[in-house]
Amino acid sequence: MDMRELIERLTSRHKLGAPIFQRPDLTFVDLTDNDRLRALLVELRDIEGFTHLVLLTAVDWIEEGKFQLTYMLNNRAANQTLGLRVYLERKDPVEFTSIHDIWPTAETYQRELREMFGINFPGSPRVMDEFILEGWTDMPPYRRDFDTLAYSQQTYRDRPGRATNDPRDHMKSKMYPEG
Amino acid sequence: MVSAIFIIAVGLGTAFLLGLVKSDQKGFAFTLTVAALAVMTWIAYDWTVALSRGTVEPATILTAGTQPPFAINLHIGLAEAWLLTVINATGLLAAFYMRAALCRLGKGAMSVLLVMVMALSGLVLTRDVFNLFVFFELIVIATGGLVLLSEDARAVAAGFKYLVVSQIVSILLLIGIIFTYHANGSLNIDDIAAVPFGLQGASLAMFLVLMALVLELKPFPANGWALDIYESAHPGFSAIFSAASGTAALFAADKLVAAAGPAWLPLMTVIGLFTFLGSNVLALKQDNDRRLLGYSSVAQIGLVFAIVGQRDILGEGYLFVAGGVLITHAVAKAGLYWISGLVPGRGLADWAILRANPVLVFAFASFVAMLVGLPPFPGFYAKWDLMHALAGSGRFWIMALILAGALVEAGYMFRFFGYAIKRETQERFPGFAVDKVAVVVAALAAGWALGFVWGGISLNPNLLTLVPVLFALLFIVLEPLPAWVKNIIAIVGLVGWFWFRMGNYDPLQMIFAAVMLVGGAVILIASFYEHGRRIGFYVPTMLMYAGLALLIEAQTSFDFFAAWEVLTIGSYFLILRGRMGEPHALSYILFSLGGAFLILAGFALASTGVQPFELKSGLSAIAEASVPAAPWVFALLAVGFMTKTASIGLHIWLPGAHAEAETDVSPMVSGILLKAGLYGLFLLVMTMGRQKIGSIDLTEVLVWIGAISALLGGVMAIFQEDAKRLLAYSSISQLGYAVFGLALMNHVGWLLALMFVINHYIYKSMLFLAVGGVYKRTGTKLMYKMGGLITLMPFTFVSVLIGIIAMSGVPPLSGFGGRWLFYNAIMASDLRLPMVLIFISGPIGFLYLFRLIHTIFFGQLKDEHRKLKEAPVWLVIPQMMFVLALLAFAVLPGMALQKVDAYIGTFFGDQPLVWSGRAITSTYGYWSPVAVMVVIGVIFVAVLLLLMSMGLNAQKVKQFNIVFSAERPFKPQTTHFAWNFFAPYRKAVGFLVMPLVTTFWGAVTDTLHSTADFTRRLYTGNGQTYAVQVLVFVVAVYLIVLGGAQ
Amino acid sequence: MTFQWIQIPYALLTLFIILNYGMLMTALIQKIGARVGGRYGIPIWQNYIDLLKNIALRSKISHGVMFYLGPVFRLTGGIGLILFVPTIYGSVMHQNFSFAGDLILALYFVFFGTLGMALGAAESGHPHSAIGVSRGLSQVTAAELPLALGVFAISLQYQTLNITDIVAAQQGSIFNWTLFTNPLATVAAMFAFVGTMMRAPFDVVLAPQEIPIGPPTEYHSSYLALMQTNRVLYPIAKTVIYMNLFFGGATSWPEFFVKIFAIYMVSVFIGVVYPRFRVEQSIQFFLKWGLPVGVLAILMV
Amino acid sequence: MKDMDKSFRKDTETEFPLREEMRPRTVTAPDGQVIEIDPLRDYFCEEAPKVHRKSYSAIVEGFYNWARANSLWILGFGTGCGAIEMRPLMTPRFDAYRYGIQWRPTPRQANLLIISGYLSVKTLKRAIRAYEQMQQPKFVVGLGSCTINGGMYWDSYNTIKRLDDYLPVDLYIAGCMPRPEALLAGLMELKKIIRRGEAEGANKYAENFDWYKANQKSVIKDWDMPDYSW
Repeated sequence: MDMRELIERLTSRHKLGAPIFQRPDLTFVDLTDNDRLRALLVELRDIEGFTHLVLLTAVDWIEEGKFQLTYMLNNRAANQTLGLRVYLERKDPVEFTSIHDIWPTAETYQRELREMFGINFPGSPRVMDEFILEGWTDMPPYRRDFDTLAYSQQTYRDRPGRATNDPRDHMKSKMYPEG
Repeated sequence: MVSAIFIIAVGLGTAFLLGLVKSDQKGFAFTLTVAALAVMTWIAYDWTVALSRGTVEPATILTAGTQPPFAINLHIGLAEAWLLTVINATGLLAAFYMRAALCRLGKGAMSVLLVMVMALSGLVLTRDVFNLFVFFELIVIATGGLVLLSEDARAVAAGFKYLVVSQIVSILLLIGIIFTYHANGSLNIDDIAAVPFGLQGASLAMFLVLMALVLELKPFPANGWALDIYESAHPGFSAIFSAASGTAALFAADKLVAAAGPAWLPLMTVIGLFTFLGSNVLALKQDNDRRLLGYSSVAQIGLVFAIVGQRDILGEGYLFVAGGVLITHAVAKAGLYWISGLVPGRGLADWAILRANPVLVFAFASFVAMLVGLPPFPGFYAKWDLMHALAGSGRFWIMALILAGALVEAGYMFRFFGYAIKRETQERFPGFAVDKVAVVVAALAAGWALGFVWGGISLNPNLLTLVPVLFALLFIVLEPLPAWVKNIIAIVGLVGWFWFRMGNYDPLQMIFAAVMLVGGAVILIASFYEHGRRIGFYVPTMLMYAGLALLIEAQTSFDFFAAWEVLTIGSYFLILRGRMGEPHALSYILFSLGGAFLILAGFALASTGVQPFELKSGLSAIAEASVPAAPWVFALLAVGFMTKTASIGLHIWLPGAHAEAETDVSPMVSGILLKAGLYGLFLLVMTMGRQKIGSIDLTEVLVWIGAISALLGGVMAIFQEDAKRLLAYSSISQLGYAVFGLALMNHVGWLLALMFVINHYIYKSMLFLAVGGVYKRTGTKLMYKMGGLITLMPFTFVSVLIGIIAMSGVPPLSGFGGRWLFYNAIMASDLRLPMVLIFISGPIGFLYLFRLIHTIFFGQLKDEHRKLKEAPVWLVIPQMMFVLALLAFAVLPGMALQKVDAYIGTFFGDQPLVWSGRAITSTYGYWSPVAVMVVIGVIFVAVLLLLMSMGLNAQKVKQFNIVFSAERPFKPQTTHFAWNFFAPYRKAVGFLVMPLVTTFWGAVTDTLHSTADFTRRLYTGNGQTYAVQVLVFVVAVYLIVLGGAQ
Repeated sequence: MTFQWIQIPYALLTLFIILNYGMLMTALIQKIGARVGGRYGIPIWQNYIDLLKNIALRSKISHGVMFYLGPVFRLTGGIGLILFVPTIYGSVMHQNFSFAGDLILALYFVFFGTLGMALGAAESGHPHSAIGVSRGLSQVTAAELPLALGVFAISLQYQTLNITDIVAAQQGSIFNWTLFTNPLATVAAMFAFVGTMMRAPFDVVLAPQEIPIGPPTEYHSSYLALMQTNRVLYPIAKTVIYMNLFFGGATSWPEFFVKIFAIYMVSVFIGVVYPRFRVEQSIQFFLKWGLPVGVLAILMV
Repeated sequence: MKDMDKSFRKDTETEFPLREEMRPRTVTAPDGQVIEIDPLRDYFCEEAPKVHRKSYSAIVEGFYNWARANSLWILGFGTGCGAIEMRPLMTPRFDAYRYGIQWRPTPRQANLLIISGYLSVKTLKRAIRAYEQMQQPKFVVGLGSCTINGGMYWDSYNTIKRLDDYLPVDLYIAGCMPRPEALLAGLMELKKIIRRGEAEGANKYAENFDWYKANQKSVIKDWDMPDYSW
């Protein structure tokens, strides 16, 4: 089954954006109606055979003021992967619907997103627990307005004498010392 | 002497006189009634005393001055006098008891009561069959009347049913009398006796008369009508109905049976046994107190009936036996019914309300003991004589059935008692009416008095004159004193008795006496920690010790058995005191009584009916003469004793009983009580030696039992979470070793057993006290809830440490001596395979002991235990004494064992151990305790100095300062590794601890219960059904007995 | 036999010889293992250095009295075991303190150090220690069983519990050894030997990867020094008992060295061939294989 | 090169609350008494580390140092990617055992802590604990550039840059990653330092304890353990 047919079928019932057919077995598509996410996911899982949540991740589109969530689903039988993308308004507090009851694994991803991006999923088990960071009090570090270099310099002491080379220039000077 | 006829005359006369009293003068009428009853009782009592002293002859009274049948013919002998006393006294007390009811119903009721008592007396006195009928009818009518005294609505129905059935009985009786007269020409019983009826010819007449009386005695299963009366009638009347009516009817039946001749006895036996067993089984399922007592009454009457069936072999003892059971029952049952009148609720657990009054609890306990036939009550002496007579004439089946029935009865009576002591009731406490309590106390006093009298009449020593028993009973009087005073008296008593008797003991007795009496005194030191008066503790404790003291000195089989029963009773009440002790105390008493019955049977068998039976020489004599019964005697006694040593199969009472007992009781019942069984076994193998059934050597069976107990006890101990249970299972294992050593039947084996007696007493008492102290402080017995207590309870820790080193047999402490003797003992034995089990169980000891010390004292201290204090000082003192004793015994085992060793040598004629200085040499090896201790001590100190020389700068850290894979512990509870400590062991050998034995005994009781449940459906509560049952019963018995005879 | 003061220096001499032999032998065995694996292996004197290093450590901690005494118990157990057993048959000097007790004393004294160590480890409060002890005790109770049966069999065979007498009965010819006169008992006992030497397949007690490292997890510095000392003494002490009971004892030090090494190597060989058992597996192993052999041994005597 | 937002200020206000299991609590004892539990005080030893003097005799100390150098017991704790470079040392090819080096599973028995590569703050906490639980004298080796100056994680918000700010380092082995040969060479160098009696990191740590603690606490915000983990 072609993924185009799938997208056509889905478009007839859901408000989808323009699909990107990356590879024959990999397609990304935006869902423009966030409220329909759960319905679409359940349909994909139970009817279309996308039984596996590969991952759930986020992108911080700070310029557009949006967070993008990508639900990567896989249909093992047909060897197809569908990346379903939704956009959230980037203003605190950021919250979105939890899907841990559709795929229990989502619980872990949602914990990670809560910690790293500050996107909360109310109702998701242990979502407020620490995930990777311990004792973190600053803003979520994967947000793009968090400056890791500045943070690092304000926190850890540099050892003097550290030089940084641009790899391209460095290799060039090494290999072609004459220019 | 006032003629006995005045009993009837006064009763009848006053009944008529009451008619003249104005109906509003209730007080006067009641006074008159009581006065009449008092006069009647006094006359009966006067006769009893006079006849007992022999100052008057039995008298025959003829009214109207002519011979029967034209006049009433009465006879008063010793038996009659006794029964009249009981009946009239019951009537008198019942009148007091029912005062309110009688006054409410007026003078009519009072005259009916008088007529009832008069008629019952007449039934006892009469020697004339027709008069029998007359009195019988009077009783029926009076009974019907008195049933109505009750406020229970069902009483009317019950009375009606009774009348229906009674009329059938009357008709049978009348027809029988007519036939008898026709056949015999006389209605005088003595005339009938002159020409005994066989089972042939005119027997139908006799059959009908007898059956009428039998039916009046409510034989199982034709007795549903009677139970309804018991359940619904006024308890005061139920007492009369059970105590007096039953007694009188039984006596009447007895008179006729005696007259009818010995051919009728088997019939009586069968009906009696059937009733006894059937009713007892049925009683198991009862949840109404009065109905339960009713079943018990029926059963007891059945028992006496069965005894009547044995009058041919009881000879002169007949009155003693039958009378003992009958009168005890009358007193006890009357007492119980009167108590039931004080209890507002009708459930068994509602009797818990009695706890408000210790006197009533004591009365309840006494009455239960009377019914079950425990010392010092007449039933006990009767049981003893009866069993000996039965054994002497080879009636083993009857023996077995009576004992089985008695065990069932003990089962429900003690369960009932346990409910009363331990359960909670919803009923509000109403306050006990003083006059009613007084009546109960009168019955109580009568019961104890009867015990004294019967003990005096008995061929055997009177238990109530023995100093230890009296000393124990003294504590009843001392109860109001504070506990510490009583404790001092108890300790002084124990040590004093030991001191006083020390000269008479042989070395074996010396060891046991030291452990039981002096050891008991040491444990009692721990009891000082209890404050207040501690009501109900010292009497059973001292009874137990009295039993033990008597047991050691027992000369005859009776002494031994009586002591055994006394210590069983004492320890039962002690165990029952435990917090969750109720079910465990019940299973304890059942196993103990079962064991006691086997011992009784064994003694009876050994004595072949001849009393008194000198214990040691008697048993040796039958062993030497190779009497065919000898191995069976051995087997019965051995199993009996092993109920106390809790050998595997008979062990299920032990863990709960020991674990739930109070802190200072656990060491008593574990360290000391178990040794009683061991003492019995010692006597047994010493006197009887090896016995064979077929080709099986019974001592080898014992070896196996000992080995299996040692193994399985240990394995089960490993898997306990409850510290006290762990120790309890360990006791099973340790006693298994002792039984094993004993049964090896060689010199060193016996020494081994003795070593275990001493060792096990010391370290188990110590450990139980230590764990008890921990329990006192932590409030839990579950080990995984403790941990890290070493610094908080250092003394307790030391005693546990020393205890477990000693128990596990690691040198240099005394447990090793046991192991060393063990190897020498098995080398001298021919057996091989049982050793394997012992070898397995040895190291298993390490497992549970380590678990004990680790999970309590090491590991992580819990939040809530951080401020715990050391155990109460009174608990610590005896522990420290034990520690010293253990160390002393480890270095100088010869002190205790050398003499015994020589003594045992006299049995085997060898002396395998050579005691030279402090070293011991055996045939196979050698052991020098002092050298071992010194060498180990020196090395230990040297190594310690070496360690200290490497720096004394150790930083003391706290409990979470452990390497935790670079993490830190979360909380103490999650860091303490304790629960299911030996999980791998469970995976590997868990199959060994499947509760097979528990399942087996569970199945036995379940079967009994379901039988009871099924049979109970016969009693529909319908009067017609009951009538039909009565008729069917008569016809069936007729067909079976007479049909079979022709 | 009675005590004379001269026995003390004699015993110390025995101890000294065995200690040094143990240090070198265990290192040698490690070295053999390394060579088999293609490595060069530790220096032969490495054990001495490690011991010295642990003594040289400057700090230590204590979890409590029993924790402190644990290694003392342990080493007392090891030394005591050596001294309660005669080392060299026929030598007056190396009878040690065997006058204090016979074979049974030796067999039960084995548990002295184990128990003391277990108590010490337990006080550290470390769950891994407790788990290790639980495993160790479970396993050792099953493993000692065939030994007990084997010992019972040979004491029946020789009708004595005196170790010297047992050794004496095996003198004369190699075929007088219990190994040949009673092979079943020997096999049974060797089950126990292999099972209690803390080598694979029966080393789950220490289980370095899983519960690092069992009972001694919290021990260090001078405690560890004592335990290391015991670690070289104790296996030899045990092997001495086996040698005396089953392999004819030793009449001279060279014979002693050779026999101890050979017997010790049995457990090493088995250890390198078989992977580790879980505790319940080893218990079942001993019950299924060791026990029947032991039972046969006592039935055949 | 990445530009840096000069206006970025890290949050220095927010305190991280003490974890629940470490907070003081009240419990009811079996005798009904209500008692206060302060886990940090009640369950952990609060002593500060001590400076342990060298042996009085230089000869003895030299002898001891020789033993220490020839009996290096490494804590089996891989903190970063460099841990993979330690494994080959046990193989026939490198065979570190011949130098008296071996691995111990518990810090109590180890003398040498190798920080093998980048050290995240989260791991730093564990490394500190493991180090403090080792017995004196004890040595620390930093393996790879990350321990020296942050290496390729120089701009990471979550890994430290200078190990010697937090633990007393005796020796660094540079490289990203250093190969096992380098590691072996480094250990030989460490031996020399120890032989010379210069490896007194533990005493340095004890002497400058406050400085080290301040550094450690400045990066570990959820400090829920005693100052010194005995």
